[in-house]
Amino acid sequence: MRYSGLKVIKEALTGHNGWRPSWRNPEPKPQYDVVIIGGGGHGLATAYYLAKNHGITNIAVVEKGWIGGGNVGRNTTIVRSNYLLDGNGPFYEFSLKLWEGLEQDFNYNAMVSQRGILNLVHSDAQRDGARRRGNAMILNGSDAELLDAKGVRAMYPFLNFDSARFPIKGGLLHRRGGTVRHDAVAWGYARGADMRGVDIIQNCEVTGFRIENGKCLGVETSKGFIGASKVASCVAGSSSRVMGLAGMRLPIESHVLQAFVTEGLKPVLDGVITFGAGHFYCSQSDKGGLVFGGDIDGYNSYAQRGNLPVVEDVVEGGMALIPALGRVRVLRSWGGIMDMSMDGSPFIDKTHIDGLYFNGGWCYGGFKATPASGWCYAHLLATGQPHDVATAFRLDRFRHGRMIDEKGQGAQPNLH
Amino acid sequence: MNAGHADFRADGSTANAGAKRGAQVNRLSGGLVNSAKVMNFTFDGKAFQGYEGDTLASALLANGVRLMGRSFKYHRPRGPLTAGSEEPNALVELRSGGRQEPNTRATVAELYEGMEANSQNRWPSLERDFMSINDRFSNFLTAGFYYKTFMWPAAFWEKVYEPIIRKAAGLGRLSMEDDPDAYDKGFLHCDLLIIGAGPAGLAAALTAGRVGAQVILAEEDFLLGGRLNAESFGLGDISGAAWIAQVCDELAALPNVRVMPRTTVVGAYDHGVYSAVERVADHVLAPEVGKPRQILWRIYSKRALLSAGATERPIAFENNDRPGIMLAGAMRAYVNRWAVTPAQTVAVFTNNDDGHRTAADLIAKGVKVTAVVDTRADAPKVEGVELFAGAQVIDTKGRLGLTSVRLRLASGITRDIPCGALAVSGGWNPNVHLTCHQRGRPAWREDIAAFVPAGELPPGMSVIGAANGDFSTAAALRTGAKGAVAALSDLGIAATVAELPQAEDAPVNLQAFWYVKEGKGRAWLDLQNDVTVKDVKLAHQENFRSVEHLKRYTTLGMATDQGKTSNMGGLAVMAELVGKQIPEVGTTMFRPPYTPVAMGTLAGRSVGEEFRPTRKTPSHKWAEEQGATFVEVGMWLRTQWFPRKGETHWRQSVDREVLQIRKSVGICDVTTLGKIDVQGPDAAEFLNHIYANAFGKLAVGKVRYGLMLREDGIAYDDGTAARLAEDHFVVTTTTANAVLVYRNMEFARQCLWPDLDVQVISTTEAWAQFAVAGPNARKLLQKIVDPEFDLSNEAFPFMGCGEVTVCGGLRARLFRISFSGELAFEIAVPTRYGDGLIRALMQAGEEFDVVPYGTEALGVMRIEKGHAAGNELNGTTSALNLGMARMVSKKKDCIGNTSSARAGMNQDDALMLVGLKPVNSTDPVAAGSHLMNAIGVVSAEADQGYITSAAYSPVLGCSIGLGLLKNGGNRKGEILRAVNPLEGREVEVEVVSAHFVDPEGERLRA
Amino acid sequence: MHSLKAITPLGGTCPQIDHFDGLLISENSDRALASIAARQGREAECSAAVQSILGLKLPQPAKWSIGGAYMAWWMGPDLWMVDADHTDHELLAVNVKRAVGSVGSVAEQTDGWCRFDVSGARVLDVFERLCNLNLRAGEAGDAHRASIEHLGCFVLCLEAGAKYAVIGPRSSAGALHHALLTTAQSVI
Amino acid sequence: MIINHPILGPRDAQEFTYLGDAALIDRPDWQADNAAEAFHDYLYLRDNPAGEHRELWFHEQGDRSWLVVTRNTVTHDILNVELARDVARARGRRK
Repeated sequence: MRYSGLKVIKEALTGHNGWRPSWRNPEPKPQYDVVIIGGGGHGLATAYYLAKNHGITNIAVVEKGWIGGGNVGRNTTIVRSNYLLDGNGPFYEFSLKLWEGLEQDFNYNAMVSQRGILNLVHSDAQRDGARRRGNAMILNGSDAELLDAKGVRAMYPFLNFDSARFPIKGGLLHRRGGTVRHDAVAWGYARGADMRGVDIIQNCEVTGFRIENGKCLGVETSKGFIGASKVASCVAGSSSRVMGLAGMRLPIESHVLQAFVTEGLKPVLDGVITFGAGHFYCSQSDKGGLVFGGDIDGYNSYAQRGNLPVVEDVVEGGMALIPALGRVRVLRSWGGIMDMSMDGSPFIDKTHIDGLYFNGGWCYGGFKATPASGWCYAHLLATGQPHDVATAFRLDRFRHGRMIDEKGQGAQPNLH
Repeated sequence: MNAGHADFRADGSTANAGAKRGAQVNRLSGGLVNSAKVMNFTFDGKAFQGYEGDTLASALLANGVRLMGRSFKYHRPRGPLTAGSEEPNALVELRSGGRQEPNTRATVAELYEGMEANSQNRWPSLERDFMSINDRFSNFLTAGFYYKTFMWPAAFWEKVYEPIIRKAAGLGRLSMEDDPDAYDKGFLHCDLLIIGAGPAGLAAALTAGRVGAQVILAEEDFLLGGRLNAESFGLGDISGAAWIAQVCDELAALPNVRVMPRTTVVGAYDHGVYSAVERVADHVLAPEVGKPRQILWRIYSKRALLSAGATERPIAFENNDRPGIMLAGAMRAYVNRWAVTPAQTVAVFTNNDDGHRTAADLIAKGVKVTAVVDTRADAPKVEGVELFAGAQVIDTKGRLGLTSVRLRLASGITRDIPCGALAVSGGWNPNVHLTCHQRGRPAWREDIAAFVPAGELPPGMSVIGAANGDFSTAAALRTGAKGAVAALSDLGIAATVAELPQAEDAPVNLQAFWYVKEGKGRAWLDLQNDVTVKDVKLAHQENFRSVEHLKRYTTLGMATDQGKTSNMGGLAVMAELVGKQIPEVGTTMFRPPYTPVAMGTLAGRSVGEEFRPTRKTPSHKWAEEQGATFVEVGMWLRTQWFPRKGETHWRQSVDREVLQIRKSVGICDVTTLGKIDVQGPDAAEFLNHIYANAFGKLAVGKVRYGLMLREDGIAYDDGTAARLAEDHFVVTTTTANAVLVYRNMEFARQCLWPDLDVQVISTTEAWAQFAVAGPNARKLLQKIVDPEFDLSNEAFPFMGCGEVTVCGGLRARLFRISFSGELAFEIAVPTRYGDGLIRALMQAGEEFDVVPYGTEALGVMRIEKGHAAGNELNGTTSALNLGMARMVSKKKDCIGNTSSARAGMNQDDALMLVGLKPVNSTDPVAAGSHLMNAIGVVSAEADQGYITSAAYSPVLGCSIGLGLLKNGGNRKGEILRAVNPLEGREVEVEVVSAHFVDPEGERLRA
Repeated sequence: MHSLKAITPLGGTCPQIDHFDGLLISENSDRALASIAARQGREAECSAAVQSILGLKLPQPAKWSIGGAYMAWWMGPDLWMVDADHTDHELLAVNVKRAVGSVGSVAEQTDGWCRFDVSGARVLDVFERLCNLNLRAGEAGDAHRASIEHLGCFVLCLEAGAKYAVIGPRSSAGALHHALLTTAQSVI
Repeated sequence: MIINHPILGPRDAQEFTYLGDAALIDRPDWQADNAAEAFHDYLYLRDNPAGEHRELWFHEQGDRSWLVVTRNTVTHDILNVELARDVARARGRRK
């Protein structure tokens, strides 16, 4: 079924009886070409692009809970291509280009909204860094503008310019960055994959891998064994647990990141702003809530909740940046589990087990990567070769000293 | 007067509220309001009066106003549904200017003299809202319709559709003026935290308080007593209010009990930590000067009792959202506590006995009750009112307020009943929210058709009273007292159940009933977000069946009440559609906060310039007197430069400072550099582990430059270590990394080499340290350092250090080190004398035209000298990249040396630190430019490196830069392009030595 | 006698005193401080040396003690801060080092810190807004470290419920003082 | 969270700085034949269990002790707290 304004009108006039399920609820078949573990954004996108780009449709996406319930269901919805390093820049630019055509491609309005992202700078060293980053962005085909304090004030006069502990000296503006309605991404990919024959199997937990003679033959699940020529793990947050079932240790720790939304307000904040002297970023959703976040809590955790000090720290950053927020009420806070990798960059790679593939380590940056991650993972699964923009995301890069460390924090996942 | 206006006042009274000031047409007698104290307030600019003890909602209802808001999507007219913080409809903008506060629940906003409130999400007025046109198109605007359209043409989403949707969305307005109020934070400790001061909480507080336990009793309301304030029945022989007063008096006399009204516990965090918000000054016009509006309390509890009561739930039926339709318990609260009826004629719709109480209480207060409609065929009779058992309300009328309801009687016939208000009761949901903030998942209890706390409660928490599904007053008192005894017993405190008064102990008689199936119109589940039964059906049809999909697809439960009044109804409808029991469908997660919390409160005092503490240098006061410009360096404020009269541009000041230092002498406060005192017999061996280069053989009285690596082989800090004695070093760190280096040293000392006899302690702030740099540095210092100390090059050579006295005997430390490349010393005295020392140095330096200099000149000189600093030590550079590969000792075990040998960090084309000079000397060099070969495309693939730092060198008369260049060690003399497309610039630069000034180091050894 | 004038952590020539109803906040700049860290395996000798030469029994964890002209508080395992009048003991570190010799590492800490003595009937009400220490349950002799306004400070209970010393990093004396004043205003 | 400091008793976790897996105490021998590989595993392949986790916390705003905290990463329950120095010695670390 194709969605369109006309279809909406037709259904409205005929009692909405024509809407069909966005995806089916099939029982698993005994054998697939590809089994994707994880029905989050990346897993569903991988299935979609395997089907669409490579014609591989005998696929199951197995999901422990409900699809889209992982990080794609609880993030701050930001998409951007403002990376610095060679290993990352082309990949995220590719991802942003996919976002730009996504809705028409999968016939679902995910509300890709390129409202602009402004990263503020508060010191000369930060400005030097922003210049280097902005230039890298432009060289990678992305966009960037360097604003001075006056330019920032013209955009956002309500920021704290007059009594700030760390005065705003300028900002790096990335106009093509923005936000996307996160749940819709999962649903759009799921619907697109389902329409192409992919089986989406919810409430199906992977409990083990069947590995014989170094080859992965399929997965044991709560719904029984499912055979597969290729098994593709894609379970952000739970990567260590799932790959542990295959006996693998990963350069990943699981950490909790809290995010927040306020009560709905009439529009006050058009784009996305990130504070450069504290840990705070914020945008306003189409419903009117301010969506914001900051640092991860900083200790290994699989509990989908954080603690109070980080809540206070994040909001202190918000108030330092926008003193007018004092009377806005935080409506809800939540925690998601992040696969924090050892250098802050992800993995899309084969494993040493034949037929077993791994995608993970997205830290808190996985949402923006969804389309490219799915595309490149599909490429790897279908061709056996990494996609051109994802050649650096190797599992063995630390062994060779080829870290992709955007933040320069080294092997300390809680600082990335 | 238009007809619509007539509607929003109950029972068709057409009086203009503004004109009939003081006419509280719906005020009853009695209640817990102080009618002797009249409060004036305005709503949408119209003047009204209420009483002390009123909320905005009760006062408006007293004045006959039922219409208080508009819904989110369809802009339907709405009145208060509840009398508490769970209110989804009656949200207003309270106050104005910087204090304007959107989405304030009128049901909990305490009335104060001069209150100014305005309705929101409507235009041009609450009565006539243009956007209510959405309601006409509701059939097109079903759940998730926007996911299916607005995709063509592609550019239109952001340019056309989204702006319209965005403008229409949102609720109240924020002024975007800075919030003028102060907020505070605090920390409390207790044996027992009791959350909610209803009968259960009060009984618990008495029980625990009497045995001396440290108790905190937090109550959201401004009155203690909970439902007792809203009910007509008493306790023992006295009224509820009288009993509460007795209890309050007793608790007030107990020093170990802290009673906190107006305090909502909003979050349950790990290990017994709770967050609570105290509304200190929301019930007055404005806080007193210097006093907070609200306080965020972090409560450390050993045990907690949740006595947060229960929330009544509505029944969904067609047009169940009109102003005047409210929850039965809320209506009872208005009648009994606030002495207000929402209308002069009222009907009741219920599926349980509790609804009947509303009818009885209304009748007792003289309000006309036209019907009690009970879905149960065997509903008990109610005195003095017509009962329609086995009947349902199937529709309602009244555009801006209820005028009548239509019933389907058990017999099948319909009947219209006129009424200005309808009390609805679908049963009660225990307030389990805080039990779910960690891992708890509530369980279904069939007898009350509700979820009760279950599973893993936050450790230390137990639940009492209605929050646990024990709805009668007697049960609340009993479980409260017993809960306290049990909790204290865990802590080893013996307590006995207090003697409790006789109380109402009615059983729950309820027949679950969630929504009326009859009718083609819309029946609301989520009143704020306009989610209807039809929307849930559509979600089901499209396979959004898991509770989370349902919520996200329809927005059910995502309103400001977070589903408190809507989730159950939605779940019940979905359960029926999928043919499962409600508990099989599940519940959505309750997350903190329990009620929304102002961001100002969460930030507390850490706002504006107090966001983080400021660290000031010892010469700060003196520098201020000089008119210095300051800059934030980490938490420090450092002098950036010292402008002189006539200088109009910072470059003039900085160039002057640099030239004068290189010509004569300058002084800079370098106190901010970290100073770590490392002592012990194994101190040298310890430093050998910490630094990449060797320190074992450093002689006493000598200083050495050192580079610190992370274990992954990346350089993270550099500085010097001065050996003051065989077993005593002073290590300096960069300003930024002082804390990190100290932490890493402690890690090495305690975890890696625990038997090394070494002690470390930070002394950064104990010593005021000044750099004295320039050809005349020695001459100047000789005037300050006491004459018995020989500063000659022979006696005190480059990289020497020692303890001296200055100015006639003050102990000082002297280091001959140089960041500027000049003959330079750093001199340190106890911090209290730093101010005196800078004055003395400046005075002594007058004959040399000494200049004070700041971080800018410091930066220029270090670039001229090719010293790596923060921009080079950026967390991705190894010793090799920085040109210091040879420093990394292979002969000892130092942190980072093994990992720095990895192949990827030692490639032939590795980045190397180089100097860069513009080919055309007038071209500026910008840090952050990327380096490209002289010919060829400019692209990411062709990238050769980047410029890390740049400055104008007044000595060389041109811009210079330091950069990291692929294979930079072998490319001296090469011409490159420094491209900066970000700012549209491209400059030709030549690769040169990073040591622009005095490459042989003759000056610093002079 | 040297010619340099000292200034207080708040930048004055004499300590600042702030009065509130039921609260007194006084800058105390007349303290000399020196840290002692016992050498490995010499902890007992170190304590004994301090006791015999300075007449001070080094305190247990989270406590302070007093002996003769000296006071000391526990900072960490085998680490103490010794305190004495600055006027009489400006060279405290030298003297302490002399006392402990090779069994302890001593560092001058005098000017690493600023100190505010906070006393009065409302003192606990103020501290509960400042830090998470449970001072109501404490007693004289307690010495804790706590975060106050993002600053790591020592809080010594001099007189339970009545008088406390707050010792924080000197460079942030202004910020700490500001926090004390605004909190006092907020409470009182 | 509250960490029950072995010397100081219960302290708010906010006073501490987190490092990670307590295996970071077991720094490999730099002269071993497989030192490169051992350092790779030491630095990059840490335990990341959903359950009990031994981890290093530094009492930065307190007594400057490094602690080994045994904590359940699913429930956040803290089961044991030890001074890291004692743990290090018990694991054979010396000078």
